[in-house]
Amino acid sequence: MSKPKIAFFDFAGCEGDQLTVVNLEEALLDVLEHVEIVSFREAMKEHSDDYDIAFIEGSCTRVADEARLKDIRKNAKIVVAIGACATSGGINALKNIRPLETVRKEVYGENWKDYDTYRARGIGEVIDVDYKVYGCPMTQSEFVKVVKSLLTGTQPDIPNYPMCVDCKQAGNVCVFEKGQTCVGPITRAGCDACCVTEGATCWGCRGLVNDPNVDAHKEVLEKYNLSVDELTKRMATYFTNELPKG
Amino acid sequence: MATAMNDKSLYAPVIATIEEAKMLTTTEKYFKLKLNNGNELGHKPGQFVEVSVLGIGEAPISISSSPTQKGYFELVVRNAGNVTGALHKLEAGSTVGIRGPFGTNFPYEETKGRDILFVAGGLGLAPARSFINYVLDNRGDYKDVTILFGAKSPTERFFTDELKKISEMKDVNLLETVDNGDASWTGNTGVITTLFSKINPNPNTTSCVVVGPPIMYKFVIAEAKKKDITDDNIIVSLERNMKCGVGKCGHCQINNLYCCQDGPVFTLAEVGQIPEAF
Amino acid sequence: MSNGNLNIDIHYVTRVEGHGNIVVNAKDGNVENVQWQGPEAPRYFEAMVIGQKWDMLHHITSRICGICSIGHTSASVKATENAMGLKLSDQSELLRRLAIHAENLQSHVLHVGYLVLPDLVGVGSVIPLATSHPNEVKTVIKLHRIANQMSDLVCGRTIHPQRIIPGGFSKVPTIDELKGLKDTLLSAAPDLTAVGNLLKALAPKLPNFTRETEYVSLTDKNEYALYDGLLGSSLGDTAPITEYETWTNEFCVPQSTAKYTKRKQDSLMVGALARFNINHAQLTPNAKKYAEEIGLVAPCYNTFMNTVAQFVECIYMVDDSVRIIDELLHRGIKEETVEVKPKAGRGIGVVDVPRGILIHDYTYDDDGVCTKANCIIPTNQNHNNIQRDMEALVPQIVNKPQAEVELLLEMLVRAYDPCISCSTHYLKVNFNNK
Amino acid sequence: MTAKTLSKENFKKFAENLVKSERTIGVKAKETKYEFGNINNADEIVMDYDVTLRSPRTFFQPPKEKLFDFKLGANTEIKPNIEADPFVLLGIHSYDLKALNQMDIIWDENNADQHYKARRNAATVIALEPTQASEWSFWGSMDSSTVDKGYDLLLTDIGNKYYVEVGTEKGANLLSKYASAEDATNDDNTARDKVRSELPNLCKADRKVKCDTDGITASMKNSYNNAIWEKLAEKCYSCGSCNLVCPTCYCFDVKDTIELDLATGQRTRKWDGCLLEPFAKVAGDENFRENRADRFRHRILRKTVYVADKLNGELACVGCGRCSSTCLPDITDPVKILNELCS
Ligand SMILES: Cc1cc2nc3c(=O)[nH]c(=O)nc-3n(C[C@H](O)[C@H](O)[C@H](O)COP(=O)(O)OP(=O)(O)OC[C@H]3O[C@@H](n4cnc5c(N)ncnc54)[C@H](O)[C@@H]3O)c2cc1C
Ligand code: SF4
Ligand code: SF4
Ligand code: SF4
Repeated sequence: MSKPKIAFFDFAGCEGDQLTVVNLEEALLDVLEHVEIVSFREAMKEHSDDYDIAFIEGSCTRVADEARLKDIRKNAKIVVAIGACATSGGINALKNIRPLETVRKEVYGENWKDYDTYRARGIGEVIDVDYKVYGCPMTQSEFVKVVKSLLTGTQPDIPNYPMCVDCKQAGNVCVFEKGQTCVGPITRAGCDACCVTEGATCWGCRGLVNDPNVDAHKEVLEKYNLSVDELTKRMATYFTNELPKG
Repeated sequence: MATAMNDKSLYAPVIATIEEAKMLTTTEKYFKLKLNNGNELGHKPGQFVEVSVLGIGEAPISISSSPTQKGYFELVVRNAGNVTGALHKLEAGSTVGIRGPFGTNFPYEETKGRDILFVAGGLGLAPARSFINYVLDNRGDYKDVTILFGAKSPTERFFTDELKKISEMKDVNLLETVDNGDASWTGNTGVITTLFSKINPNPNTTSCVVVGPPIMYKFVIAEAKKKDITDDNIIVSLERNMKCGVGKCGHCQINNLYCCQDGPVFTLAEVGQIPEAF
Repeated sequence: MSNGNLNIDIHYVTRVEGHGNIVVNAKDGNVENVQWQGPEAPRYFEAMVIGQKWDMLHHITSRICGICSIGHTSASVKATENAMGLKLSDQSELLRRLAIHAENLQSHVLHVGYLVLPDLVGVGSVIPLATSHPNEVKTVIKLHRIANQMSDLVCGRTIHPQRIIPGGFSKVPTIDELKGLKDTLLSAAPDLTAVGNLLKALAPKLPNFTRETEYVSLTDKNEYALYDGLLGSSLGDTAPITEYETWTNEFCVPQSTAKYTKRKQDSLMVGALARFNINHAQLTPNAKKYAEEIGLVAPCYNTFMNTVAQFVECIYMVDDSVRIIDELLHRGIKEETVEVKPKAGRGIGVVDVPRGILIHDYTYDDDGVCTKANCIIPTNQNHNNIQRDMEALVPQIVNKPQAEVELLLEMLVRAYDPCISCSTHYLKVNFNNK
Repeated sequence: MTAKTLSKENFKKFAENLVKSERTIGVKAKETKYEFGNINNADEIVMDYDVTLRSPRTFFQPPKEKLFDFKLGANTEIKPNIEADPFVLLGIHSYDLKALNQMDIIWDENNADQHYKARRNAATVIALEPTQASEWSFWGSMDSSTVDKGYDLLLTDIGNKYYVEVGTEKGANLLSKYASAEDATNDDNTARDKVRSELPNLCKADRKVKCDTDGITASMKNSYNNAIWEKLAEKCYSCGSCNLVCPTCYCFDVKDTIELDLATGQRTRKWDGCLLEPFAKVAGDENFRENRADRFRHRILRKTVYVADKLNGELACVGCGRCSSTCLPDITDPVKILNELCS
């Protein structure tokens, strides 16, 4: 069997997910035993449009990106969205919570119209996506897991339960016990709650778990003295495009 | 005690080789297997094994062959996900991991001398077959034997050669139906419960064995009850999520019962009142 | 030979962060058009943070760039700290410096080893290098991994760090971890030498191109400035960071979503070469020795030597990290709690990150909610210099075959190690030079 | 068996010797809380803690545990991983030991789990009667303030010394090897009895289960269709925190991982929880406990009815209060639920 050809693409994002791939170090060489990378702008000059699997990082933030995305979809047998920006709009979607014109004028002043942009969205809103690797950035282990799934033709086992599970398994003190708040109880697990383990709180970068109990969490956050505005902002950091409207 | 077990760990399988593999329908594949250590599996009709494709995972699969067949055992696997999908890619000569046999069995001893009514829906024929074939191989031990088999469509019927043979047997009453027929189909159409109007089991002497998809039970049980078959004599085989097969992982619990240990074969008397059973 | 006819349209320079295009047209040796374009999708960070609370800003602005996320986080928390009058403990100051070293080291090794070396060896990426130069590639990987381990240990993660918070650190490494890190860094000496020797052997392949320009970096009388200092110029003057706006006059140009900058001269350059030119005297002996051996002498006006300057800094950063760790070990490490009482004010945070000076400038209201933000990104300061360099370089090479010209221009861009996706957002807008 | 005493000073020496020579797991501070962990220095040990974040089951059924390694190929190899490095578990509170005793039964019945048993046999258990109760503890109401089996040594703080009940030969040997203990006197016995009798009162007055433990199972059996489950579960995150911190939860998930060589790998098991949405799901997306309320009820009934059945009627809630404290919406507290449902 010939090696599947893979390509990396990026849209609006910080390239942290592609860096995560580079950071695989020796494991990347192991991956290369099984796949052929035909396009990876961040790391190589060669490029080919003949690929089987496309890994796409970043959000779609302007009409012009849509055509490029559709081309990639046409060329690829399998499209994998990597990182929060691509799976849900990620941090980029924060700009969606304020009026677009205000946002554009704040940054580019009177020239704001010269710089094309629209509501930041995950690429799944533009093209069909076969797999999603969540996280900001995605974790190395989940990326490798998905690669192995692609190689073995199975569905990767991506958790569908809240971050609290990872946190309890890691033995963390709940941030609520420390007078802080987080959105872990409605966030999809799978990162070993790394941010909480490192002394921060869960910001929600892996997106909402399926069937999140958002109302219950709003109530809890209010109980912990978060103002409605703060609460909305906390939820907006990564959930803007995922939360039910209204 | 289970025979296909690693003596160091409950959870480590032993290796079995696929002697024969063939597609029965577009979604069901048949496997004939032999344990590499030469042991007989030694199962009873209705029991299941945990089948491993190492690196992918493990899935509980009912043993489809009767223990009267020696030297091998048979499975029928529907492609439903990762493990079953990986199994579908395997051909004769490949190896798989096996643990088992596990669980309770159909009451093949207790029902000797009685009439047996099998009601099998779709894939339910696979586990039912272990008992059906046992009965056929010990035909003298049982009285009237009736088999009701329902499939969604004619193309989803499997073991058709065997069904044909059975249909030719004088001492077995086989009734089939499909939910939706096609041009080739001349038999009954309609859901499996429609076959009940064609039979007349004796409630005092009949044991009714029901195996099929979760949705089927409620309706079939109601029909069996209408025929006055008692809860003791309605026997079901239930499916649950199972991760260990040995009563530890907790996934298969039906309220207080462990489907893998207390089941998968239950009488309605045991589970009829249990809210989570159906 | 191209006979002086060039039609170059490089759609996305590869092996750089973000999307950048090169367009060059020349006819019969006359250069008609030279353009460095930044078509990256704009991301509007300065607008995203408006209305956000002080404890969210570093998390959000970290996402400006995955490669220098430690730098962005550091600049961000420094801005918040300055706005709220928070003072860091000595321990936190040391750890912050270690964090910046970790990131600069990671980024430089990546740039020198994965992005530039292939050009010097004449291949398209590090992947064929892994076959042709397996030992060298393994050594580069090893150094890169050590840098990442250092980030993990100090910052909690390599990309988008979690431990760096306004006021200090939410978690600190243990003594044992620091001891282990020191051993690892010391054990990396032969690896640094090996990569250094390879670079020395290949350095003659770096084009000899000079264009005098102004260099800007942080500068400090006590140390080779990275984490803190004054704004300093190769023209000799310095200024407190509060004056950054007059040093980084930004202006919009139509070909780019990134803004351009200039100061006293037509353009300016920031980054490793700028730091070397301004602060070389404060390097460690090891770093100085290597610079001398490879022929990097200040002032150096050859942009291509930026890569060499980066490697000199790698040597410096390993040395200085060991020094910092020794100091931490000597002092002992303790968990510190940080209490922040938000208050209104404006704060500017600056660090010199892999690609140059990075500035975050926030204004907060009484509740610690951000009302105004400005982020000045190093690559953004370099765009104008890239354009000017190209304008100077193309006429010198206009008669070379097109492929060669393309390669040289790509190498030029790569020498800057640009971070294009992070350079696509500004707040303060001057349209004077439109 | 015999009873000894150890002055606090001698206990300190004992702990120091222990830490030097044996792999010792004890309680230490973690931020504002306590946790069990490897002790490298006797000074880290905390003996007057209230409760630990996670239960000691971590050391008998780790959060993630390799069951076996495998190697694919012409001759597939399977290598079970049984971990049995001896260790001393120091300072496990009575209620947690009661839970451990229950787990001994659960893991042993029908099919004995070799992985659990190996670790259990490798452990020397030095139990400790609590001197503090957390604000959520209610072991005083659950017959768990003391235990009468499962320990090698059992310590009771009787003021300036520990009363040491020797439970096994193993315990006796440990003591004689590392400590200079004295025989317990009649006064010591009296002091210890007094401390014991007052243990239940360490739990706060409002942390009492009002009904008799004997009646709980019967009452809970009758409450299957009570509206309480729906009402409380409305706020449930399905986060499983209540499962994961509980000393008597033992459910697990099993996963295969394959290395990038696609030839070697492991099968592991991982803590799971019946509150999690996918727990009872099967292929084809049929979920046998689809509603939050079904899952929520299942946990409480497991503790009070289903698992209790396997334990000769002993309740599988020992009153540690961990689930109560971990549940952010504050719906899962057994005290509130039992007091509402049991008459
Ligand atoms: C007692 C019993 C007998 C069975 N007999 C047969 C049979 O003869 N033929 C047949 O094709 N199928 C049978 N099944 C169903 C079969 O086990 C599932 O289809 C299979 O587990 C799906 O696993 P998968 O990895 O292919 O699917 P995935 O959806 O990828 O499975 C994901 C995970 O969920 C678990 N899971 C999903 N569905 C089930 C399920 N129904 N039961 C237990 N665990 C599940 C698996 O353990 C797996 O880890 C039986 C199930 C039980 C409980
Ligand atoms: S803990 Fe939360 S914010 Fe951090 S990586 Fe995981 S999902 Fe993202
Ligand atoms: S009861 Fe509480 S702790 Fe348990 S799953 Fe629900 S919300 Fe989580
Ligand atoms: S149910 Fe709650 S209180 Fe009871 S033992 Fe479990 S965690 Fe402790």
